[in-house]
Amino acid sequence: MEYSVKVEAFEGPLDLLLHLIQGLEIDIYDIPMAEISEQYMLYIRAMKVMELNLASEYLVMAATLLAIKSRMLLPKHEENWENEEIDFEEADPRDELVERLIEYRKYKQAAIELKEKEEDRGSYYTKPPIDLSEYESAKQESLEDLNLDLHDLLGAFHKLLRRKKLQKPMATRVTRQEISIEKRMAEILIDLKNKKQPQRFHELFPVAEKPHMIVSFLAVLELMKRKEVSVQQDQNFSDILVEAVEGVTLVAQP
Amino acid sequence: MHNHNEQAIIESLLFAAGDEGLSLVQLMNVLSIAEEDIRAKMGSLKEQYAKDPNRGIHIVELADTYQFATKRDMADYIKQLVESPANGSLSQAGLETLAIIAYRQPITRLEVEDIRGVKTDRPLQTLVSKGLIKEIGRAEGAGRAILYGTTVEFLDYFGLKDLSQLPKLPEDIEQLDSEEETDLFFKSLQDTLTVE
Amino acid sequence: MHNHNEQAIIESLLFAAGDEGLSLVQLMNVLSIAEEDIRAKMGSLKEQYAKDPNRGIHIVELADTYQFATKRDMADYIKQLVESPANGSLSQAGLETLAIIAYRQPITRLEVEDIRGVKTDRPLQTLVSKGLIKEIGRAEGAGRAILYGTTVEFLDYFGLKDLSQLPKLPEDIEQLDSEEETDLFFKSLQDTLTVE
Repeated sequence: MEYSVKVEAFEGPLDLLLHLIQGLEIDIYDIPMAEISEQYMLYIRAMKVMELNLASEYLVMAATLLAIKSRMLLPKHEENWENEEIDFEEADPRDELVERLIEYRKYKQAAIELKEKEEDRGSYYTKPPIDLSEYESAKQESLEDLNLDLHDLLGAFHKLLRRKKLQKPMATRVTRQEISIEKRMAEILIDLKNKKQPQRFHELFPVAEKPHMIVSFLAVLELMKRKEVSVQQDQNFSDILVEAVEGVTLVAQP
Repeated sequence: MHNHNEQAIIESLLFAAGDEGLSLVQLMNVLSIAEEDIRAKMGSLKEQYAKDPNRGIHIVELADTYQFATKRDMADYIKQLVESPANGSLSQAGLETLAIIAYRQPITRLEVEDIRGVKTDRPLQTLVSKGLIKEIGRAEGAGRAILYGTTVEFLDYFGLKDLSQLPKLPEDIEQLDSEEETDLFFKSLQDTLTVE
Repeated sequence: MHNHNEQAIIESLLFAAGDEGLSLVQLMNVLSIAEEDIRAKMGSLKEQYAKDPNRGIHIVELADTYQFATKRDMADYIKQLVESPANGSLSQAGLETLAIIAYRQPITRLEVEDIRGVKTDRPLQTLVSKGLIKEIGRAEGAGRAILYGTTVEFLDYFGLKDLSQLPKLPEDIEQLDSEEETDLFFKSLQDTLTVE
C-alpha cells in the first residue's frame, strides 16, 4: 500500500485517528483496535516530514494504541464482569481514548464553523472611524484612567492591518492600451510623410507614458535599421532630426 | 435635541464611528433616550437597512457595538476596488485552539493540549500576537498557569456580537444518541460474551 | 453586473472607499456604465441623499471624486459622541497609532497615516500629551519630519522592561516555526518504528 502523507495534514494523533475512523467507517464506540493500530502505524511511517515538537505525540499515541490492543487481548477476570456489568463498561480499555476522540471531534467541528464565520466576516467591509479631532476637547485624562493593556494594543494593531488591506485602492488598473512596435512604426512613418519635413526627435513621443515611449523609441530604431527614416544631428546636444526616406512605403505587416 | 430626525442622527453617528462601533450607552447618551427605546429603534433600523434594496450598507452588531458594514452581496463589486486581505486566515491549528479557548475559557495551555493531543505553544503564541486571545488570569495551585480567554478583537474577527453568538458546540454526541449508545453497548457486550 | 441595484452598489462602494473616495473612472469601471450615465446617476443620488431627512450622510464631490460625509447639521451630535467615548480608554485612533509607533518606531506621522489610511495629527498629539510617545529624532531628507517613538512611561504603563518585551507579531512567530522544522528527527522515528 502506498501512502503519501504529510504531517501537516493532521493536527496531531487524535486528528489522524478520527481520519482513520471516518475513512474505515469504523464505529467510534467500538473501535477495532488491531485494525486501527495497524493503519495508524502505516500512516505515521508514511509521513515524510516530521516536526520535532509533534513527532513525540504521534509516538505516544502509537504506544497507547498498542497498550489498549494488548489489554483487550488479556483474559478478563470472570467474577468481575459477570456480576457487575457497569464495572465492565468502565473497564473497557478503549473508554478513555473514545472519550478523548469525541471531545476533540467537538472542537474540530467548532473550528470548521469558526472558519465559516471567518470567511463570512471577510464578505463585508467596514470603514475606519472618521477623524473627529476637530471636536476633541483639550482635556486629557491621566494615564491611570486609561485602563489599557498590551492586548488592546495588539487587537487594535491587527484590526488595523486587516482594514488597511481592505481599504488600499487597487494599484491603478488602467486598462493598458497594448501598442505594437509595428503599429507605432506605421504611425511615425505616416506622420513624417505627411509633415514632409524633418521632425525633431522628441516630437515622436507624443504620449508621456512609459510603455508608449519605449515602443516609440524601438519603432524609431527599427525604422532606422530598415533605412525607412534618416536621422541626423548637426552637432552634439542639438536636436536630432528624423525624416522619412523618399519613396519608402511601409510594407504592411500581418 | 429632537429637532433632527433620529434616524438621520443615528446614521451620521454610525458613519462617524466606523469600525470602532457605537455602544448602546453611547447611543443613549447622545440621543438621550432610554435603553429599551434605543434597542427597539436599532432593531427596526437594522431591519430597514437590511430590507431596502437601494441600500448597499447595513447595520451589524460586532463586539457589543453597532456598526455599518457593506452588505454581503456587494462583496464582488467592492473586491474590484480594494485589495482583499492577503492570506489573512487562521491555520487549522489556530482555529482548533481558538475554538477550545472560546468555549472553555478560562483555560490553561495544558488543558488545551490535553484536548488537542498535541503541543500547542505555537498556535497559542500566534493567537496572542494576533490579539485574538489573552491572559485573563492565573490558575490556582503550584504553577499558577496562565488562563487564556478571548478578546474583543476575537469577536470582531469572527463577526460576533458576543460570546453567546458562538455556534452551538455539537454537545456531547453521546447524549444525543444515548439510546443508540446503549444499544451499541449491549451489542458489544453480547459479542464479547459469545466470544469468550 | 446588473443583477444588483445600482444605487445599492454605489452606496457600498462609497462607504468602503472611506475618506479616499472614489473617482468617476473607478465608478465607471466597476459599474461598467458610460461616463455621462455615471455623472447623471451621481448627480441624482447626491440630491437624493441631501434631501432625504432620514439620511445623516450625504455625498460630497471634489474634483470628480465622490465620498460620503456626515451632514453638517449633524455636527452637534457627533461632537457629543466624542465626549462620550467608548470606555474611558483611548479612542481606537489613539490605540492604533500607539500600536503602530510601538512596533514600527522610529516613524514619522506620514508613515503612520499611510498605515492607518487616515489623518493622525490629533491622536499623535493626544499620545504625546499623555507622555506615551515623544519625538526621538528627525528623518533624513527635505522635510526633516519628526520621528516618533515610545517613552519610558510607555514601558512603565504596560509593565515592560524594554521594547523587546512587546508581544511578538505573528510574522515573527511564523519565522521561528519554519526554522524548527526538521526531518532529521523523522529518520530516527522511522528507525524506531521498523524495529517494532
